[in-house]
Amino acid sequence: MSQPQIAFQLVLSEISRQFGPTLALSGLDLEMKGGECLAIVGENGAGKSTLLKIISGQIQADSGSMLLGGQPFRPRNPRHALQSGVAIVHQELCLAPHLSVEANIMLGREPTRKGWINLKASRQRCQAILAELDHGTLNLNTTVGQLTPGIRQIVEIARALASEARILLLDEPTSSLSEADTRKLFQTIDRLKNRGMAIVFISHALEEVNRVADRIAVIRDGQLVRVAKKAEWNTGSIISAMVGRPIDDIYPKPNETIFPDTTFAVEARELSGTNLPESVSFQLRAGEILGVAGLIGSGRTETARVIMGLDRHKTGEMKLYNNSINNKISIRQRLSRGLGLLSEDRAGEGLALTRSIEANIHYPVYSKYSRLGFISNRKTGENTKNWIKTLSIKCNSPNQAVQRLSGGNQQKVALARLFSQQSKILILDEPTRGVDVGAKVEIYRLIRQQASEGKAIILISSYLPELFGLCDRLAVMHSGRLSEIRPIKQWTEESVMHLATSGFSEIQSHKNIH
Amino acid sequence: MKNSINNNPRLTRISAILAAGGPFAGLLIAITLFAWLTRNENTFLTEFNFRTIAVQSVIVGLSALGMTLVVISGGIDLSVGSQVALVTVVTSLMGRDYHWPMACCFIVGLLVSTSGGMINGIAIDRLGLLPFIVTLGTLQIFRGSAKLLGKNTAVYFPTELKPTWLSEIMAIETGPRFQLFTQGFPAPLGKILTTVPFAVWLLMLVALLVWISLRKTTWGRYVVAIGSNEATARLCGIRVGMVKISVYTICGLLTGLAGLMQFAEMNGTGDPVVASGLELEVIAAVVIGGASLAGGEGSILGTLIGALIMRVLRSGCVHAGIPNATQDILIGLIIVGAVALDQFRMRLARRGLSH
Amino acid sequence: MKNSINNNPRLTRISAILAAGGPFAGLLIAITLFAWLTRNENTFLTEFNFRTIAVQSVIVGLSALGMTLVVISGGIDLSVGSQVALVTVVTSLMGRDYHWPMACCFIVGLLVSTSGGMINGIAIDRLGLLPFIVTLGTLQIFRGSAKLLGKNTAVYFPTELKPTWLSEIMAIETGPRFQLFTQGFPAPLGKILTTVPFAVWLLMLVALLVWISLRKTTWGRYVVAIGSNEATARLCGIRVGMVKISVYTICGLLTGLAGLMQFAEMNGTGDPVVASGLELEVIAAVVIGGASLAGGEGSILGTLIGALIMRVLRSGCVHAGIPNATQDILIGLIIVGAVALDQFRMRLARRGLSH
Amino acid sequence: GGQKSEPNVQSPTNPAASVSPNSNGKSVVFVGFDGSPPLVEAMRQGKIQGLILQDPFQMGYKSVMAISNSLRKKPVEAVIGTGEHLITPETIDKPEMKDLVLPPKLEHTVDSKASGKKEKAFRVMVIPKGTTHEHWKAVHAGAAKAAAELGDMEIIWQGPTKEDDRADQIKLVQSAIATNVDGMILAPLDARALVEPVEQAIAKGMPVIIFDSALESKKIAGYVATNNYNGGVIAAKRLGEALGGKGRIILLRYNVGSASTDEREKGFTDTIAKEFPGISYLSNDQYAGATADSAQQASQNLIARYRGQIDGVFCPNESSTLGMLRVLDSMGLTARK
Ligand SMILES: Nc1ncnc2c1ncn2[C@@H]1O[C@H](COP(=O)(O)OP(=O)(O)OP(=O)(O)O)[C@@H](O)[C@H]1O
Ligand SMILES: Nc1ncnc2c1ncn2[C@@H]1O[C@H](COP(=O)(O)OP(=O)(O)OP(=O)(O)O)[C@@H](O)[C@H]1O
Ligand SMILES: [Mg+2]
Ligand SMILES: [Mg+2]
Repeated sequence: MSQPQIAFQLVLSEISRQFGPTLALSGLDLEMKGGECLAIVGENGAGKSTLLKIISGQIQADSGSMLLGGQPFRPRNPRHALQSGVAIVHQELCLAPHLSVEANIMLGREPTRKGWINLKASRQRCQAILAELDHGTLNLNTTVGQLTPGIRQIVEIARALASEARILLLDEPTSSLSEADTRKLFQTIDRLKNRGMAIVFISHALEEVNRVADRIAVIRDGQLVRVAKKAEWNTGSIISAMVGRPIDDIYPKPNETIFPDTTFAVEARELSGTNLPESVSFQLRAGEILGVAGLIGSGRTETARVIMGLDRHKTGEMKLYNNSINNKISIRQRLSRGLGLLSEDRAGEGLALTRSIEANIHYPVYSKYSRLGFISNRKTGENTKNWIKTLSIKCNSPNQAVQRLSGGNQQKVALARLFSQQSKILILDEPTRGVDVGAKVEIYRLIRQQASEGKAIILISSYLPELFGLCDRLAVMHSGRLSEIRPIKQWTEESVMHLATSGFSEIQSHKNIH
Repeated sequence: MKNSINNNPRLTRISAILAAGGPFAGLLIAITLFAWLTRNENTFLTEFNFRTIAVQSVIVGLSALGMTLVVISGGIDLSVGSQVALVTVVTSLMGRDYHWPMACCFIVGLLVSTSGGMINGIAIDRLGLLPFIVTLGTLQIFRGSAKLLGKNTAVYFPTELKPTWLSEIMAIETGPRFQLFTQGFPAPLGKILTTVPFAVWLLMLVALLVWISLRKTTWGRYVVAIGSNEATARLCGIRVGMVKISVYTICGLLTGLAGLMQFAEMNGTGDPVVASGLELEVIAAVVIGGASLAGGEGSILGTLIGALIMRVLRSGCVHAGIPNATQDILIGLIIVGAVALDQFRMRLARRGLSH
Repeated sequence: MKNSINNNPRLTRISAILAAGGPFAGLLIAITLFAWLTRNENTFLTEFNFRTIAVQSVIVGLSALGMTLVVISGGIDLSVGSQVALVTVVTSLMGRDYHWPMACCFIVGLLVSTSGGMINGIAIDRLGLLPFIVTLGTLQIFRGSAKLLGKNTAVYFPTELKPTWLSEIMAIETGPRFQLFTQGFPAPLGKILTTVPFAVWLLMLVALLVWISLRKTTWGRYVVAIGSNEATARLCGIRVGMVKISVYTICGLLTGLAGLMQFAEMNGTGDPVVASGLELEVIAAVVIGGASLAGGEGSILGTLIGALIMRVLRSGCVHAGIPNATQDILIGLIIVGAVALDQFRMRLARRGLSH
Repeated sequence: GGQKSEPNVQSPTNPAASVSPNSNGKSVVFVGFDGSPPLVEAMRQGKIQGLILQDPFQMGYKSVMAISNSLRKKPVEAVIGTGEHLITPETIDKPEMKDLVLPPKLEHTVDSKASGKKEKAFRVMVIPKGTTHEHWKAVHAGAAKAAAELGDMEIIWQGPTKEDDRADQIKLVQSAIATNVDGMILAPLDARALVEPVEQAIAKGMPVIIFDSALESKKIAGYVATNNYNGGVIAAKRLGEALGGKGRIILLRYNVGSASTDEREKGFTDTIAKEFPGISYLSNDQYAGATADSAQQASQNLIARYRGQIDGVFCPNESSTLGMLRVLDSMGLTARK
């Protein structure tokens, strides 16, 4: 590796930031230098995003100082930070849905010729960046509003790359990326590192951190626990530094109780949506967890939405406990028949961000906590407190607006709602996106517990280890079609990836079943 | 992991006081200002003048209660002014052309505006259009219908059919009918009941009902949820369409009540051009009261105060001898000022809580 | 991985045709309807009448161009009507009280409305208030100022200072001055130039400029970006405040132009009560033209057609002898209908392309 | 007393007067302008001491006759007066006042359609200032009667959609020109702003008769109107005499920038200043606004402000008089028989 010219450093010292009663950061010291990738890990609400927001000028530190290349650095706003060479990929998607892919990528740094936009240069630049991320075929004229979260994430990364910053801050960029895209991103990160860029990478997936980081910093409750070279860490030590205690078993044991398989909880036959999915068939029993793997755009979310009634289905048949379901059956009726969905789009659909934790947990079940339409605040309050405790939701009070929680804690609120619905069939679309290891363990345990109570669960995830750790059976989606469902033991990570990318089963050609 | 619940009680308390006091502060400032301006005359700070102001804010207030619900649900209703006109015309017509007793005419009037509101709601829900556009259309449609029905001119309710209580509805001094009722109460309560005009009692009663249904019922929660994030509400199985339609229908009903008050105030006249521009005044009241046009936020008490503030201004200007042009400018400044103050207060109260 | 957007070329083509044709269709329907209603007389489908209609849509059109920018940026400007009145009064005052030549008065008028727009922008940006509220306030403030300056009555520009071109500005038949200019062009072009009234040329020129700055410059992109997602725009280093202020300032400038047209139409009269309610008409034009009040979307051509549609309706109703009340109802139905049609078209065009 | 219309039953027993601690029982001398059923009824009950009536029926009638003459190339008088008349509770039921007090009215908004085949020799468009005031209905009736008498003339009645909006009326006149009628009868909302389109019509060969308020153009065929200034003078005299030459009064103006009422207000204030030095104003700078409702709100504030001090009130048109009447009545400040 050619030695990059380490021309600058960003040094943070004694950074503190308070949100009302919450101390998000307290006296944090950290430094990052060109040509290096620094990974920051920590529990949900540890203050990672807050730190990046301070560096990128979105919020200001209450105290402490920063030095950029030896000069004092106090970005007043994102514009100032950008001008100083700091670009960020935000944890929540942050794009202009009405503008094209090209306009979004080049927003704020359009090549101009005498005040006019130089469309040709702009498109060439976009093409180059997208090609680097292996998405060179993406139509630059598509308006971003029509893209799926996964593709939007790519666009957002492309935008950060287009800014040619010296410091690139990536806040959970991989949480909605497929394996393949993640790999591409890491290759890009390596290249950028070699060009002398400083990269900060946040992820809750420790393998990713291991793959890409040079140094790893663990923060807890707004304070730096330890920062050291990658070689000085191992997974166990990272986890115990994050959580404050060691964790042994990440995935819970499979079910002991066998449920009588007289009726299927969900039965889909050749289900097709207006665009995706195409002719999906599967059967799911109570007490079973069915995993669905696939690349982004493979139609997993669409399948979930069609089952839930959020999108119309065009052809095919669907039954819940032998009751057939058609487009006339409203979401409300589906909920009352025991269906529940955890949306992958937390901010856009999953949560009413300006409302309290309590309200968000109880929206579907208010009628159970009310008499003659009048709500019993005592009961809902108690229930909320229980869920806050069970899921370790980090908050000031049950009445805190959800938008003031950290990303992972928001996810927990969404889960709490789903569980409190007491649905018989749970569709979980990326349930642990943005959730820290400690909480993941808790969530896995809860999912498994739900299954052992006789719930049928569909688990959509782009994170293969959790599919393998949790599911009883697994299917792979490709281009809107669902593969044959097989017990988890008959899959390997390779066979899943092969099927997801090519659409053909490896098994058919190689016949090497484990 | 520490769940640090409210570990700074002082900040919380200040914020709570400020939250309640926001619109109140504006009202007090306005009253103080005019009391000072009219210090040489003692006509402004009189019980009678306050009763006048209170009665004058009833029409805007009633409609603004409905509008508060609509705004909280993330919508807007521009058609309220036209609805008021339509109600006065229809009510008067029923008496003039069909000789119905007034109480029945009132019911017809309410039915008309309630259906008007329901039409708004259905169009918004079924056609999937922005409330601004639908109600911009119905603003014209209802106004046109009022003109058409009234043949472009005022419709007078026949004098011989007018009951005595008509003039008592919007009377500034309590009429004998209502006194008969209030006399039944023990002395201090009866005195209070008598001092406050009937229309103001009505407004307060309606406000209480709206407040209860907004804050204590599941329906109220759903309204707020829809205003906060419609997709979430849908996902949670809330019947978004039904709730929206109900909100606009209730807004129509309350605006219909406002229309009846208008009818009574005009001593039984149906006027197709009355209340034009009322919508902006109503929205101003709601917004001064602390509601957010982005949905999800709004306060019943705030709305009432918002309606009062504007009437205090108008009345105060007359008492202080300020000409109409200056009145307009003052009102404009107050609208911006009150909301800016509110914003500032909120920022202060949650300082450090947001980015 | 296949990026299967727009993989159906036929659907795409249909959608493109529909997108361009949407508001046009509305216009054609309206014209056909009235041509049929007035088939016995041939006064509606005449060149003269179309010129009349075109000139009559200039005032709303100019202001609506500014409003389109504001709406695309995610805002709204309720103060345009008051601004028009203020401009007519100020322009007239400069002539009456200071005997300035008209061209200079025009410049003062434009300066006033431009600063008015800038004040809107600054208040929205600095105070962080919703545009609806700020401009609801300035609606009152500008109107009050116009009344105050005009001392509550019409201000007449002195006849002796009126240049001959004043009456040519809004003339329906091209005046001699403009003919002098158009004669310079070769026959067919000169003929066209002469047939189309001056005011309409002005409107088209301004529309072209606005279109270019919206679609071909970075500034235009920033306007869309802010309307689409303000947080993103901020994150990308766009000076959101500056862009917003510029948008409202331009809206003020264009509304000022509309005010001058209004001044010319009234033959040099400054009228403090003119153009009340213009804001709703302007917003209707913008929305009928396909803009979304949620921001990020809007079309210059659409807005022009939107402005035309409403004038065609009004004029057609006069020709067909339809009474005012029915006119109002028709306009209301058209507003809702046009937008519903647009919605339907979009849904058709993007069927299956999104969830 | 009125013989056929029942007096307003609740008013004589209006409780407000007896309950109110503030009212000192002193009633207000109220002089208004124009007649509409509620105003006439109130006068019969003695609540209004004077109303200045115009003769809108004559206005319509004479306007049509004038344009007929003009179309037939017959001479037309430059200014045709229609008179202004004071009625008081004493004179209201005199037979000669009957047609003034309750003039015939037409309620249709449109008589004949411009789209219909032209069946008569002449087709004329009549454009009032607004459509909702009673005044215009009587003008309409007069115009219709004249047209019927002439036999060969049809009129199209078309008011601006927005009350009292100059710009809207200009557009309407322009559209009228495009409909190619033979002539136009117009009540201009502004003496100067409408000159341009009117002269354009005249240039296209349509004679124009102006009525109700003036237009500053020498090209018009004739002008039919009440002398508004004189109306104000009569009102001032009536109020001054009823007050015995001294007292404090309120002048509630009509609307910003309305020429005919400005004239009336001017006639009123000039006369008060010249002939009644003992009379002073409590308020003369408040405007009632375009509708009876806005007038009512403005009146309410004024009365609350000056309660107990008011000796007399003048309002210069129908809607302001009606708004003020409602307030005075509800506060027990009107006189009654
Ligand atoms: N705008 C805000 N208002 C109030 N509190 C906030 C706000 N933003 C963050 N916090 C609080 O600050 C703490 C740190 O939040 P931050 O978003 O930095 O966490 P994080 O480490 O990024 O977590 P995650 O892994 O879940 O994204 C959390 O307790 C959160 O509730
Ligand atoms: N490159 C692309 N550009 C635009 N649209 C795409 C692209 N790839 C897929 N899509 C669209 O995305 C939709 C399928 O995405 P969906 O969210 O269902 O996939 P998923 O398997 O759930 O992926 P994710 O991992 O994001 O949840 C389809 O409508 C498809 O047309
Ligand atoms: Mg985070
Ligand atoms: Mg998905």
